[in-house]
Amino acid sequence: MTALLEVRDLQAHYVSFGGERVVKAVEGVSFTLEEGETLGVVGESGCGKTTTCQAIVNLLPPPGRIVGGSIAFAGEELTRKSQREMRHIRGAQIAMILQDPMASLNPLFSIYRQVSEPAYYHRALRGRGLRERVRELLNAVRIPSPAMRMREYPHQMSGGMRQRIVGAIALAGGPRLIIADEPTTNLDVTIQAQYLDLLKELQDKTGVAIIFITHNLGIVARMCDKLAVMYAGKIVEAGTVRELFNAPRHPYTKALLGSMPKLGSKEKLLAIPGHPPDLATLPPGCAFHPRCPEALPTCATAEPPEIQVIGSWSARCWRAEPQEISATDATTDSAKDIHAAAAVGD
Amino acid sequence: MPGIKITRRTVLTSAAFGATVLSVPFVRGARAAGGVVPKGKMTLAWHTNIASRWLDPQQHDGTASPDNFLFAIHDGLIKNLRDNKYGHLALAEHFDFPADAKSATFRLRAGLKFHDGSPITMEDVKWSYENYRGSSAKVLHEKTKGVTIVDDRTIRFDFTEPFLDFPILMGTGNLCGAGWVVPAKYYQQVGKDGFLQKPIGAGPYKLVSQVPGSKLVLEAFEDYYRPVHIKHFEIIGVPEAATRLAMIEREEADILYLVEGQLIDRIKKNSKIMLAPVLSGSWWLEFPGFQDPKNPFNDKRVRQAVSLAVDRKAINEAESGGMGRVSGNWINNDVEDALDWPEFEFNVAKAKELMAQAGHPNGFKVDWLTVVPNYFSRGERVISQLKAIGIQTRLQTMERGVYLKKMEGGLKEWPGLQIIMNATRIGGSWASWYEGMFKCGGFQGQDMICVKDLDAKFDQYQKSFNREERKKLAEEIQRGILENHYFVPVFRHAFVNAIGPRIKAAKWQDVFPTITSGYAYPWEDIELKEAAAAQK
Amino acid sequence: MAFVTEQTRAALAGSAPILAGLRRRWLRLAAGLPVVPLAILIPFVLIAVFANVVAPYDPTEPIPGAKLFEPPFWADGANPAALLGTDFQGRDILSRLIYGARVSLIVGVMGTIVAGGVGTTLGIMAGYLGGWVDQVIMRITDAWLALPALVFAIFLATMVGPSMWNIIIILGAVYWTRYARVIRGEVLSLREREYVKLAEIAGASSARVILRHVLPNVLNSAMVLASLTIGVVIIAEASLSFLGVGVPPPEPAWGSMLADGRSMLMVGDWWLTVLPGLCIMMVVLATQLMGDWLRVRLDPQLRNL
Amino acid sequence: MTQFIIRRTFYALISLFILSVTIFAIVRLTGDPVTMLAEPGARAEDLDRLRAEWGLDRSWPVQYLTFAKNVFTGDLGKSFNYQMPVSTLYFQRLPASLQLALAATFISFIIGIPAGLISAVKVNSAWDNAGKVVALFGLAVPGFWLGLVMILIFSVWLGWLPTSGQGGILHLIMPSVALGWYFAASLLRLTRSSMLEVMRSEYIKLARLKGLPGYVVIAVHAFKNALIPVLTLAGINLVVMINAGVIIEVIFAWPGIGRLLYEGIFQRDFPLVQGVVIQAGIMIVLINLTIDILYAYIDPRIRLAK
Repeated sequence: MTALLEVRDLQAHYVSFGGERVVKAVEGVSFTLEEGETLGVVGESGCGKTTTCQAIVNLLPPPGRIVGGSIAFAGEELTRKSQREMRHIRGAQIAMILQDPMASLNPLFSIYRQVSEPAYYHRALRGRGLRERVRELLNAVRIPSPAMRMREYPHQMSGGMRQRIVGAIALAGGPRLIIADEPTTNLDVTIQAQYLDLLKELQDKTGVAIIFITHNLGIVARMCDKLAVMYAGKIVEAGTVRELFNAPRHPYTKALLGSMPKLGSKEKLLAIPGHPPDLATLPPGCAFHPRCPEALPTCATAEPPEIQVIGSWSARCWRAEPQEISATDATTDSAKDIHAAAAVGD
Repeated sequence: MPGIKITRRTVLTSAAFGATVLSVPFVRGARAAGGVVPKGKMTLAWHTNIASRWLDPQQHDGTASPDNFLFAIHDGLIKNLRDNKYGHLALAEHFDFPADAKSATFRLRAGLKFHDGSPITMEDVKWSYENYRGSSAKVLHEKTKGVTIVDDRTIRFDFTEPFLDFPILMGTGNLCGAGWVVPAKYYQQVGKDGFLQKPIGAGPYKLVSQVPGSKLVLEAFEDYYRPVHIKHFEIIGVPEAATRLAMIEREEADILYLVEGQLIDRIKKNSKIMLAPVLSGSWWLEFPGFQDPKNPFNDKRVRQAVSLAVDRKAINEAESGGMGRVSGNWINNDVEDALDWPEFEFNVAKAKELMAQAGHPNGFKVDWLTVVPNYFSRGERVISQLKAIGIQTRLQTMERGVYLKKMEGGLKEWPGLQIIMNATRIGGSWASWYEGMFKCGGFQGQDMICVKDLDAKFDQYQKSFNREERKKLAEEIQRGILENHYFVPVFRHAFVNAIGPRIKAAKWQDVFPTITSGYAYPWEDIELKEAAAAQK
Repeated sequence: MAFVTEQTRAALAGSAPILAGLRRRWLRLAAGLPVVPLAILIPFVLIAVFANVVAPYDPTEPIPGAKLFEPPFWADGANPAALLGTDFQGRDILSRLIYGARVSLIVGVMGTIVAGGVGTTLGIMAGYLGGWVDQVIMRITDAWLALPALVFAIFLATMVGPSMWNIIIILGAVYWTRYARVIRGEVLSLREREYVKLAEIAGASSARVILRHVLPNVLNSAMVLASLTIGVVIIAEASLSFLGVGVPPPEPAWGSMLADGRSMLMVGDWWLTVLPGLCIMMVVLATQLMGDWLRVRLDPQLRNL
Repeated sequence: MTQFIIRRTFYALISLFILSVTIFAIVRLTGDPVTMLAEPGARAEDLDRLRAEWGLDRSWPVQYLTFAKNVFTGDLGKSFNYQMPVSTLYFQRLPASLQLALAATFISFIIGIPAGLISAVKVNSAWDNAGKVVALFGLAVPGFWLGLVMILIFSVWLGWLPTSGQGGILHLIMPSVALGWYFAASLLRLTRSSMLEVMRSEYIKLARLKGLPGYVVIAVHAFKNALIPVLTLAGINLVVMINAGVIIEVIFAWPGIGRLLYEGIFQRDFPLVQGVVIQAGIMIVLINLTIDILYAYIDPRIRLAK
């Protein structure tokens, strides 16, 4: 059986005016996602998370372009599809939830119009059927009195309600994959938790796969099955959430986990020292080596290969080694802490 | 006194002369006996906006603008027409101005009507005169002892002292509006503001509608006592000269006022358009503050050198297409009591010699030369001519309102060493020119000129009731100015108008016959060509 | 959020990264310059600078022996001495166009600098100092917007007399308001930025904060506005000439050449106005395109990289 | 909200006060309407009579107070030249100016908005550049020159259009093109930046992600939003065109308010200039006030800040 989404060696670059500056936002990213699965993608701002997702739906903002690799969705190659063909994928097969619920809704159109559009264009619903569908969707995302609310406009809604409406829009076309790009960043903590619960519930109900882009590892712990850690356009470590949280192999993953506040600790947020690199002028060797506390001399000269740790667990680090079968499997203390932290939120 | 007889005769002769000159249209009028049917439409492109107050003779501002409109809508007892400067009989069929100048009697034509059909009564004439509040109202009212209605067609004005200027004021459309008759009852009924919205007069054209400021739609008044040839008459305010030209080119306008001097040569070659270069105001150079001994222009030789260095012919050629007049006097020669003066010499060598004698062999620097706005190009020409005798200067440009304000402000507004190229309009009397432009305290003379002995002579002139004496004084004063080069006359420019192909005219004077005005009145005499008249 | 602290730390380190960023931005400008606008502007600027070398005649003096209104070289009866003909004083049109480039560019650039200087200063003062200063400046700005430029131009011409430099002052006085408004808005949002706040907390004086933190950051917007204003000022000068209050003769500004020759358009001597008109059009178009390009480059709000 | 409106209204009144004092003073500093009539034939006594009749013999503060008091009662004074109330004149001329301004707005729309759209959607393409050059042309030539060249070509040479004046639709074409083209450039810029901004917005991303057809995203979702600032600008432009279309109205002998103002300035018709400027000021202030209130209504953050 083919995976729902299989991304192989994806490369997406931004080429600025005249081509004198090339930003390699995504450089050789590969991952797979099965039906109904949830993948978390984490990394600092500008590491290529968002670009990867935009590449999947073939909506890179100019001057961005996919320059290599393949994206197979349910066995179909998306990189070779025209914009017109992609249109029938977007909204219908792959939906996306954007960062900012306040800004994701068009202030000049009614809720009804905005929620109904995917169903109108992809499911050819009209009139009463369409209205019924919108009501169902609003019900599903727990909008009270949907018949009345759908005549209203975004500015009449609270932030949490708007994000739920964005969720309803994502579901409207009946997609098999939802890409959620930091969907809860702008929500306050209680609403975040409610929203995540809602997403989880909807996933259970519809069996949709989700890619969760975030820099909040708490959310990953709570929502995801698999995790990919990105740094400077590459996936530096990927595996199941449990594996990575238990025994991260890549120093960057370790640093990320380390920067999370532990429950009950008085420590404030820790920053990873140094700046993320400029994607147009990457350092030679491993892109992380200038900030890496465990860097070896080779790190500065040669790029580390992808090392399969075990199963689907892989890491790009000179220090990483394949694991013996007898690896620990129990949830460690730190993983517990993480679950607890997730309950509170970021 | 013989002088007074002459004047009186002049008035009467003018009427007779007018009758002869006008014999052609009059014969036609008489033959038709009112049978001239006004036909067709004529459009005048007026060169500025149309100020509503110009439509009311009662508030004549004393400038040479209202007469264009007064001659269409209103009529006076006597008026300036063709080459009669002020005595042409209009509403009056007889005008008696006795030798002592202490009274004046008008007898009106029979059966005169206003546009609304009401008859013109003596009460209207009396009311119009007594309530007149425009330019010169004060002098008229002060000198008038009483206005008597003699019978239903005769009215007599009695004066407190001999009032020699009375016919000039009553009969010059671009000076004063007291002799222009408005319907008294209607005027009182609608008030002066209402009157401007819908003026009713006794002139050859009645107002049909207007867009205040930009358009007047007029129609021939069929009961006018002279034949009116064109049925519809529109006056449109078109401030932009190039647009006016395009209008006449397109036959959207039939007559336009004010063509720039530089265009004259070109339009001369255009067979469709006839130019009408009406001789207008005179231009001269003056030297504010020259009475100060430190001012180089204090030396008569320097002023004379300036006069010798000005190439008047070249300026006339360039600025008026040679259609102006290189005259000697700065007072228009067609103004009463203007002194005829020979043309000035153009002689740079002699000018240089005079400059050297005066101690300026290499000339000197003048801060500014300022010219009446917006005639900057003629100022530039004078500047480059003065370079020949070493007078270096720059052109100072100003907006018109600013210029007039500075002129009124007197010497303090013209610091340092300056030359002004000033000008005046057509018409008026020589005394009004002197008073306004030269005399100490006059509104453009202020403290800039101030020649005491001439001013004293002028006071004497104004007090005198003796025509001979006045004429002698007038000549002496003018000679004094010209011989001493207090003013350096340049030329009398042409106010160039254009006549479109639809108008019947063998020569431009057929359309612009009135020498005291730059405008095309009498409007009733203008005719369209047959084909144009037949146009819808 | 974890990574924000990094930026705050950078801000604490002082404004060095900002200045470096500015420098980088300017360096980046050098690449990918717009060809068409520069191909127009550079020759005009060179001609303006070297007008006295290039021009065959004195632009304010008639060519000796030439007639008035001689036609240009392509017409019959052209005078070989005057390539583009002569004007109403018998002056060489080519020379006047060449010197006109100088006058018009000086008017455009200096008028813009005056407007930009006054507007930017007042905008920064209003935005940074706030309170009653802001109120006074903004109320005057609002009132100014409704004031017809022509009235104002005549007023200033009365007060200071006509000359090219006074026209510059007049145009500056007319156009400063747009700078004041835009810059004030920018400053208001800048004040909310952390590095400005931190600098304030650290006790830097207002003058220092304005000079080191505010000014460099509003300069981009001012530059973009300036590039767009130059053309507007050149056109405004022409309009003032049309109304009779422009650069006084015999100074050869394109605007006054246009205004002086406009009646000749209707009698067939179109080149008198069309040639200066084309010059103005090319320069203004080029500056506008330059401005658009600068805007894309400098105004982060509108960059779409 | 009420407090916000009161505060903004108060500011607007202060601006109008500053405007009225400024215009009052500067028209008086630059000349004297009576002097404008001082030609030979006029006498000092006539001039004094006119000064008294026009109320110019009183001191400036007295004149200003009368003027300000009258403005509050809706009376803008009486024009010297027309001897008519300025407000009557203004409203007599308003239809002509409004007709021209609306036609010019239409022209500016059909030139500026498509060019702005193309420029935003197809950045740096040939279409973008062509559209830009066309839209900028109106700004790159002086209005009077454009007007006269059009008269030369379309009236004198081709004979298609009447040279000037108000009349049918044919009379409207040239003046509205000459006036509207100037404003097209600003519309182009605003349409483009506003479109670019909207296109970068999350809701347009979402609209694309919904799989809507491209034209629906651009023409319906984006354009409708981008139009708000554009319409705001068009509203302000309209007020400017009504009150300050001076040059175009002069060239085309259009009987509008701009020409009224032009004549008023050159004749030093103080009440006329003051009246038109104050009237224009009130319109501009009102439109700005409305915009401020509308925006505040949409965005609560503005309401709370200054």
